[in-house]
Formats: sequence, C-alpha cells, structure tokens
Amino acid sequence: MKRCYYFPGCSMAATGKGYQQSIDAVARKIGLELVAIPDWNCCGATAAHTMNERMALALPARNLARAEQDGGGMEIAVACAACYSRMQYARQAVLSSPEKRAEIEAIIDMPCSGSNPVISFLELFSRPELMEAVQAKLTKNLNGLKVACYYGCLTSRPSAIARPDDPENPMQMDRIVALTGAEPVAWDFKTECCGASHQVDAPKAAQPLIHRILTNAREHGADCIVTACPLCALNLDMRQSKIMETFGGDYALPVYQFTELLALCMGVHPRDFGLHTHFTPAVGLMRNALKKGGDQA
Amino acid sequence: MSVKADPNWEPKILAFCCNWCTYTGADLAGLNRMKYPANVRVVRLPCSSRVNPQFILRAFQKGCDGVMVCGCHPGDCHYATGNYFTRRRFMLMKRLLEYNGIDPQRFQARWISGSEAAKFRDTVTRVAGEIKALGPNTRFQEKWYEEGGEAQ
Amino acid sequence: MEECLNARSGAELANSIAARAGVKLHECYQCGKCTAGCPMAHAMDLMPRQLVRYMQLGRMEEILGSKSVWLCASCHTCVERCPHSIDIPSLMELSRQAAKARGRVGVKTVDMFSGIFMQNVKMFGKSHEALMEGVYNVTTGRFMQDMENVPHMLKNKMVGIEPHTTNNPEEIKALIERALEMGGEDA
Amino acid sequence: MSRIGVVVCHCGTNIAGVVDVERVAAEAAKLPNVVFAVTNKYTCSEPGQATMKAAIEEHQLDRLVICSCSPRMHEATFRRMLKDTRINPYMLEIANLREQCAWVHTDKEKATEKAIDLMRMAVAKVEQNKPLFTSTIPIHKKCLIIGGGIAGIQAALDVADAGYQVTIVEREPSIGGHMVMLDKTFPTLDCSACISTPKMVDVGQHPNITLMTSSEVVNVGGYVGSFEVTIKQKARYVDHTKCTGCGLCETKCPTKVPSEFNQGYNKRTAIYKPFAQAVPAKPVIDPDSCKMLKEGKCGVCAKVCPLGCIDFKDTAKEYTETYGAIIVATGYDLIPWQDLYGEYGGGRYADVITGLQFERLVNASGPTEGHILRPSDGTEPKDVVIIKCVGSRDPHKGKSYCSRACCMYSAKHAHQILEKLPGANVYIFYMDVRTPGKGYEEFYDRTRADGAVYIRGRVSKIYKENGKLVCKGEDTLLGKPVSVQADMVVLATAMVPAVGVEKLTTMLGIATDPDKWVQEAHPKLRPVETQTGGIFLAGTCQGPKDIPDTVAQASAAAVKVCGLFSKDEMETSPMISGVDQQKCCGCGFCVNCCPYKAISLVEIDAREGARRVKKTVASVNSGLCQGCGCCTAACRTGAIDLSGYTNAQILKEVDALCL
Repeated sequence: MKRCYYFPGCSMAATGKGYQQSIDAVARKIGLELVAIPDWNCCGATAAHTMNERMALALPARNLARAEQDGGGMEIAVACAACYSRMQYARQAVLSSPEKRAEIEAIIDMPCSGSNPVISFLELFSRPELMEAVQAKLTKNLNGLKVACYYGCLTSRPSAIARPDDPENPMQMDRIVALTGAEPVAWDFKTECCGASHQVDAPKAAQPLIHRILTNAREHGADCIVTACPLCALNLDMRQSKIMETFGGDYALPVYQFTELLALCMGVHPRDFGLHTHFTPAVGLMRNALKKGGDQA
Repeated sequence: MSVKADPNWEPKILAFCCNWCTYTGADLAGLNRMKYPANVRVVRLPCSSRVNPQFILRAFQKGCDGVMVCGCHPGDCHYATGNYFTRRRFMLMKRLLEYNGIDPQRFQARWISGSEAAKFRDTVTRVAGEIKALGPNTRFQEKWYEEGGEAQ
Repeated sequence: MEECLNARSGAELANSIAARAGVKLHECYQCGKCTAGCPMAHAMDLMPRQLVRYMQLGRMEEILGSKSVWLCASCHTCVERCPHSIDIPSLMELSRQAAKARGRVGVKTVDMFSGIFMQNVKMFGKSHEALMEGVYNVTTGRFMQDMENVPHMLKNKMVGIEPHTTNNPEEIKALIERALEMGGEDA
Repeated sequence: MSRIGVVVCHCGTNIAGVVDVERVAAEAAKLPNVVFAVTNKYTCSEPGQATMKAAIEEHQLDRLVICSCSPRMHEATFRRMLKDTRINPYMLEIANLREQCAWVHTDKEKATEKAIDLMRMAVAKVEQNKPLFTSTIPIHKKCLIIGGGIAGIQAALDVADAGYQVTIVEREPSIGGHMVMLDKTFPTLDCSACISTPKMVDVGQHPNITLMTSSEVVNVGGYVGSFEVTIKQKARYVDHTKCTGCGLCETKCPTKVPSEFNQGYNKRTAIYKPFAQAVPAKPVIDPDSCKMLKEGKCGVCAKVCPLGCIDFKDTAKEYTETYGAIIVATGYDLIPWQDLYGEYGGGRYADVITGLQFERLVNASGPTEGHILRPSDGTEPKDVVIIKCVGSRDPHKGKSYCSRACCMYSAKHAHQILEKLPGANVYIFYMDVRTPGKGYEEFYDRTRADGAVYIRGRVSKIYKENGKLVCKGEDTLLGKPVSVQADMVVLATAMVPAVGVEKLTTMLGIATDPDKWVQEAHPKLRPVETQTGGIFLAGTCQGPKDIPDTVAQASAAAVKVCGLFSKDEMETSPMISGVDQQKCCGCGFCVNCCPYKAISLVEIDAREGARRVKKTVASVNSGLCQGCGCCTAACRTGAIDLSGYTNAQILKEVDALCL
C-alpha cells in the first residue's frame, strides 16, 4: 500500500538486529514496502560532527543523493534517532543555499538536491493511514501493560531539525503504542539524554543519566520502556543491570522497540524478532501481558 | 563656463524637516549656539511623510545642489507611522534619482530627533561638505533641458 | 590575584565561533537554564552558562582547556529551553574543534572514540560496533569495559566477525578526505 | 493682488548682531506684492505688536511675514495677535532668522544671504496662503470605560466625582478584575479585597456611573467628542431591575461547575455571582452549564425566586450611545504556560500552580479558607519553590519583556508561606530581583530575613521523584547545577494582554505594539493617551504594571477626560487634509497610509459628461485627521492636499530658494 525509502543505519546489522526483524515483520503485515537506499553508508553519527562539520553533512548527504539517484522520489524513513537527525541536518543544509549545496556535492562527488523528504519512523507510523493499517492487523492486545515511551534527544531536538509534535512532551510513540492496548504513562524523562556514545567514552559521567531515566519511568509506574532507536535501547537495556548494581535499584525494566510491541500483537512469534536476545529479560513480561490482555476485541 | 571653477561657489541645499523632531533639533542647535555652514535652508513640514517626491524633483529642477529629508527616528514618529512611509518612499526615490544620473549623495534622508542638536549640526556640516565637493548640480535643471538635456 | 578583564585576547576567536554558530553572545543574560538542564553538567568543569560568559568576555583560554567541550553530548536540551535560543551545542562543538586544532584535548577517551569511529567509517563505509569497541578498549587500555556483554552478543549473533561495508569503501574514504582537506573555517 | 507686509526683527542683537536686518528688509521691499517692509527691535513685545497692528490697518495688508525667532516659539503669539486684525491668523508665515540662522552662523555675509533666502521663501509661501478657520466640535460629556478592573474602577470614580456621566462596560458578571482575586498586596500587605471592594460598591452606587456587566463593546464610530458606541449585553436570564440579590436561587441550584474566580479550586452553581462581594450583587445564569437552558429540565431557581426574576427566554441586547471620550482599561491575562512549558510538566502536576492560583489558596475567603494546602492532596506543603520569569524575559518560548509585578508578588508569596506554615522552606529561583518602587527593596530584604532562599538561576525542568517535585536549576552564583525537592511549585507567569483585546483595538482604531499591548501616544510625555484623540489608556492594557502604577495611570486618564469635558466644544486645527473629489480616483492609497483611520472611501453622485454616475472617492473625517500629510504624498492624482502646507505653498517655497 505504501512505499518509501528506508535508511536502516549501521546498528541494525548488529545490536539492533531484533529491531530490524520486528520492523520487517510489521512492514510485511501492513503492506509497507521499505526500499533500502542502495549502497547506503554510515551517517557519521555524533563522531563526525565532533571532528568536522563538512564531513558530518557530507556523509548523510551521500545517502540522500543515493536515494535521489534511485529515482523513486519517495520519502526516506529513518529508523534510528541519530541517523534521522543527521539526515535531516544534511537535507536542510542542502536546501539552505546553493553555495552549501555545491560544497556538499563537491565532497560527495554526486548531485544532491534534497528533493526527498526525510521522516522518522515515529512520524511515518503516526500517519493516519499507517495507524489504521496497524490497527487492522492487531490480533492480540497488551491491555493493562504500563509502558514508558522513551524518545531520547534526537527525535525531539533541535526542534527545528527534528520537528517533533512537541519537543518536551512528544506523543507520537504514545499514540502508536496505545493501539496495542498498552497504557503509556505520563512521565518526565521522555526526551532526556541517555548519554549516547559517552556511555562508551565517558561512562562514569554518563551512567547516572541512564539511572535517572529508569528511575523516573519506574516512579510513574511503568512496567517497561519502549523506544524507537537502536542506540537508546542498547544503552537502556545492555547497561541496565550494571547500573542497578552501581546506583542501587532491585527492579528490572525490559526495553522494547515500539515495532516489537506491534509485531507481537500482530501475532508474530517473538523468536522471529529475537525477543529472547534482549539483555534485560523481556519475554516474561510480554507473555504475562498477552495472557492478561487476550485477543483483540 | 564652469561654475565649479569658482572657488567661492557655495552649494544650495534644501532640507525638508518635520516639525516635531528635526526642526526642533535644529532649533536646539541654535539655542546651544552650535555652528554649521550656511548652505542649508530648512522647509518646515508637519511630518517627513508630507514630503512629496515631486518637491525633490522640483528642487533639483530649480537649481538646488542637494536635498535632505529629515524626520523623527523610525518608531518615534509624532504621527505614529508617518516616517515609515517616508523611509520606503525615499529608498525608492534615491534609486530613481541615481538611475537618472543624480549622484546619490545629493539626496539624503536622515533621522534626527528633537534632542539631537549635535547630530543636526554634524549632518548638515557633512552633507554641505560632500555636496561642495561634488560641485553644482546640473541634471534636471530647466537650463539643462533648454540646452538639449544631453552630456554635460 | 584577581582576574583582569581587560585582557580579551580570545575575543576574535570567540566572536568568530559565535558568528559561525549564529549566536549573538550579548543576548545571554546568564540565567543558567542551560546548565540546569544539561545532563552532563555534573561532570563538567565549566558550566555551559560559563562557556557563554567566557566567550562574552573574550576569554577562550579557559574554554579551550576545559573538559566541558568534550563532554557535551549534543543533546540540545540547552538550546531548546534557552530564552534566547542560544546554540550552545554549536559553541561547544566549534570550541572543541578549535581546541583540537591547537592540540588540546580535555577528555582523551572522547577524542579517541570519535577518531576510532571515523576510522571505522573510513575503512568500511559503515560502522561496526563490536570492532569499534574492541579497538577502543585496546587503545584506551580499558580492556574489560563492556566485555561482560560480549558472550551474550556472540551467542545471539548480534556481532558479526565480518564487517559490513558499502559497495566501494574507497569512495567513502575519498569523501572523508575531501571534507577534511577543505578544513574547518577556523581551526 | 495681495498686499504683503514683512517685518524683520532685530531681536535685540540676537538677530541683528549677525544678520544685516536692514538689508533683508530692503530686499523684501523689492519683491512684488510686498507693500510694506520694516525692521523692528522686538517684534514680539507689546509695542512691537502694536506697531504691526497699526501697519496692517494703515497699509491694508492681507498677509504678513515675520522674520524673527523660530515659529515654534511665537507662531501662536502672532496668530493670536492677528485675531483682532483684518488678517486671518493663518495668513502668516514666519522665517526663522534666529535659531536657524543668526545663532548658528558667524559669517555675516553668508548669514544675511541665507536670511534673505528664508525671507523670500516665506513671502513666496504666504502668497499662496488661504484664510483658514478653526471649527469646533461639540463634546458629549459622557465617558465610556472599557473594563471594570481596578483601573476602570478608579478612572470611573474620578471622572464621575468630577460630575460627568460614566458608563463602565465589563464582560464578566461583576466588576473587580484581577485585584479582587488577590489576597494581600505588596509591600504593605493590606488586604486586596478590603481596599478594592469599597471602591466597587462606590461604583455600584454612584449616581453618575452606569454599570454594564456581562457586556462587550461591539462597534465604535465617530471621533473625539462624539464616539458612537454599540454595547452588547449578554443574556443574564435574571431581571436585575427586580432582583434583590437574596441568593436563594444560588443555594438551590443543583448544577455545580468549577469556579472561575477560585481558579477551579472549588465549585459554583450555574446561577451564580462570581464571588460574595460581587458588584452588582445579583446573580446571572451561565448558559453553558444551566440544565434548564441546555436540556429544558430543572428550573429550580425560577421556582424558588420570590420575586419572579428568572427569565429563561432572556436574550442579548444592544445599546448604542454617544460618548465624548473613551478610556481603555482592559487589563491582562496570564500567559497560557501549560502550552509553552512542557519542561515544567505542562500542567500535568496539580501542585505546579500559578501565582494567581496561589492567591486564591492563601485567601481567607478562598476555597481553602486561607490555609495553604496542596491542590493534589490537600496537605500542607513543607518545601515550596517559586520560579520567576515563567514566560517573561523569554523570547523563545514566551515574551521578551519583564512583567514587572512578579518579583514583588513572589517575595510576598514567600513571606506568606513562611508566616502561615511554620517550619516551611521557600526557595525562589530568580534571574534578577527588580524592586524599583517605594518600600519594595525593603520588602525584599524582609522576605530574605524571613528565611526565603533566593537562588539565582532559571529552572530547566520539574520532574517527579519519590513523590516530590524535583526542580532542577543552576545556582549561577555557585556555578553548580542544583536541585530542590518541592511539595509545591508556584510559577510567576508572564502577563499578556487580555484575551480578545485585538478585536477591540481594531474597532477603536488604536495601535498596539508587537506584543499586543495598547500603544501610548508617547512613552514619556503622553503615557495615558492614544494616537486617536479622545481615547485614553489606564492600567495593564498598556503594559505590565502593578496596582499603584495602575491606579496612578487610571487617575491620570481621568484627568485627561475631565480636561476634555471642561469645555463644551473643542477647537480643531484647520490644518488638516481635504480631498478634491473631482480629481480623486478612489484608489484608496491614502486610506491605507493614514495612521488615524481618518480617511474612508465613500460613494458620491458625480457627472461624467452628461451622465450621472456613482463614483468612489476618499473622504477625510475632520475630527480624526491630525494633519500629518502622509496621505498627500501617497495621492497619485494630487487630489488630496493639506491646508497650511499645500503642494502649491511648498513648491513656491522651493522655487523661491532657487531664484
């Protein structure tokens, strides 16, 4: 029913594998055709603009150019928050002035007009036609499951680039997840930073960030956290047990991608998207929630 | 026949000044006994927006060497918005005059408030100097048309 | 000794950084909402607000030598909430680049990670998480960091041994080199 | 043939010391139509004026040029002098030989040449002058006051006490505005209701004041002295002429909705007075919540009313009346912070409240009877955080300006909390503490002595942790990120113009600034006037201010109105624009550039050859025109001209310079 270009990002082949599988499963179910940008490359993430602004724009711009070359003229949907941000920056730079565009084109050595709009997966799934399509395919529900939707920084900020529905209290993911019957909680740390790569290169300074996010989600009664970004999920999931050890806290908050919840409620087998591979055990909560929720009315 | 060669030549400059700011500022310059060249003749108007572009053309036509339009600072107009119109009109006017071969320095719009006596003095002094350096204006003048209106 | 504020030797650099970031330094009235919302402020030696203050005073020395410019996570919370929308992330970033160009690195591990990341992209066109982490651990001597998670990743095939690449990694390498050749405006 | 007289003033040596006045007079005498030219030692003196008057008679002059000091000095003097002569006062021109010639030049030769030029210009201009006559417009000595807050109340009382009729239009069911909602007022801590309700009662009982509540202005025409104003009074469903305000209906009404006056913290009935001391002290029915009006069921109030005042068929009524002056006193509202500050919870937390909500919570007649209790659970807060400048000094999310009253009322809130809740802690996050008022700085000192902790920095986020509201800020004086765990947070939110004020200002034709505050005629010298004659300003409609400033401004506006009303008619300057309807093409360019909305397009009957046609032309309202002349330069056909500064006059002046 709907086609768009798809930029998976590097994490999807590694720690984001489950995310990728759930995206594929949901897309198949609702008839969404995701056309991967031919021969895409790394967006440069935060590392590139740490070092050099031109490089930080040129890397993602090459992906825009690749999509343009393909000639489909479709929107580019991006599944990772950082990739989304970088691609938006690049597009807006190309559109900002002919000089900037010429400079970028010279670096990537191909034409780049920025003609294809870039959208986040959250924006894509928030569209009424997609919401309806998802709704139509849901067979099970998660009634009563309390989820904290975590958006992170780069899908919300800077708002001129990311264009969220609300930079402080975005609701796109909340509305999508609510389709499953799960109950998104109103909490305070939806858009607070998880530390991103500082979890690797400055872990002592960055670890409290994760702890605060988890604490606040817990404070507002969440059973789990839902994200729309492989790195956010990795930081909150993989580092969780160690952080509990360091800062105290005897609970575990499983971390899901929003597409995982959708896939699950569409009857996709959890093994098909690696629910069992999460670092914080994630199968049990879902098994119970599904049992409680029963079939979609 | 070169008037410019006359070392005693003094330019005639006409200044349209609004009653509430620039004219008041000019009066204040007098009160403070400030000194400036005697080349400028002031025409008092209620507002700089009263200045019809026709007046300026007429001044050049009749032999003025320079024309100034002075009013309140934008935002301070006694009539609230008049000088915004002045500003727009005379940006256009300046370009029109330039297109017609009048040196843009011969036509100047300046904002001088009622308290800016020193600014009035300095502006008049500078403009008089600039126009003196330019020499007499011949463009548009009746004489010029009579002589065929071509190259000077 | 008290600080003598007449010395404004960094004014030129500060103004050029501000101009490139599109920031009007005078607009900042030092309310500190940036620091207040900054997730990394607790680890910084110079608060984000103080960064702007030093730039207002034309003193770059303190900024170039700070840890803060390396600890900024580019989360953009500060600029989003700033009453004057002062783009502190850009000030941080450009200051960091200026520091690096002068051979000053406030937090070595951050610099190394970026370097390794980009090296990775330069080699393969795509980044390779496990390889990166491995090289980083070896480079920084933090051999055991995050190693507890490796068995889990291996078991679930979340890390491949073969790095994925673009069709022609040379193309990306050339791209990066062209960008770097153009240099930073200041550096 | 005109007969022009020229008088060149020595002004002692002021002019004559630099300008050769005799030569100027001699040059004047050579000009055509100049029949009389002399010099005079002191023209403005009594003997000087007498000499001129005699000359006018003797030489049968019909116009006069005086070469003297600035016209800004003595134009009015000389016009007055001409009043009792054969010359019309507007047949006068003055050449400024003192301020703009003798005083600013030293070279006598050049100064004299310039003086001759200036004299010639004046002579050329005066030849084109036409007699002008001031007209008068009648003044209807009745004042309309829009808004019944403390500004409107004060202005109404002042004008009414001076003996003039006043009508107050208030859109709420009672006057009182924001002030009556407040608990105590800084810095003296007198009870706000105690000092404002007597004034409200005075308004209600004043023989010269007509009170129109539940009413709004819907149309304004005319100009100073006679504004035609249409006021719409909403249906109140209660006949106030019969109602005694016994209140029985209110006790029996079964429908309860959140009380606007108490900020939603308790309920009111559908038939209600907003608060106990309301003026008028008679109820109205809120059609949005009344069961009878919504569903046709109930009618309890009608059954219990002993006087049969309830009329469910009541409809809105419109009244049109003529007013000589209007005072705009529409006040302010608070910025809708919930929509703007997601980082402060965006309204999700019941215990994050505004200063105005706090006023109700601390007020003895409020929903908690003056006990400071948390809205969420009714418990006493122990740690209270006050955040200043929420929406103020924040061009990104709110407004760029300072709201002026918040520093003081925040200090007052801190004081009240520390006084009423022993052992409580108050933390005030501020950027700057602004206390420019009598007794204000002292009050701030006292608040700190009470124990309020002032922290310099803006809070970035409020979030909930362990049941506490954590306020994350920076202590910018320490240079460290800090947090305070609060039980309740009070936000000092920005003042913004009252909702719907744009509609009114458009109707009145008065200017607003980019933030929609009404623009005063001059920020320093005409602070209570608008650009439109006869329309004045009082209170916060002009910009944020506190009660003392509001009251002072209201009284000032009242004086302006009384000054206007002290005369039966008003002289209008004849130096205004006029349209030659023959030349006018009806393009309307003049309409758009007029700052006073004095020009409108009208349809007239005209002739086109032999045919009679309808023609659209511009028409100037002489009551509104202030004579700036902006329209004249916009006119493409030269149809519109400014008396006293006509195109012909100015062109002749220009020509004269270049002879």
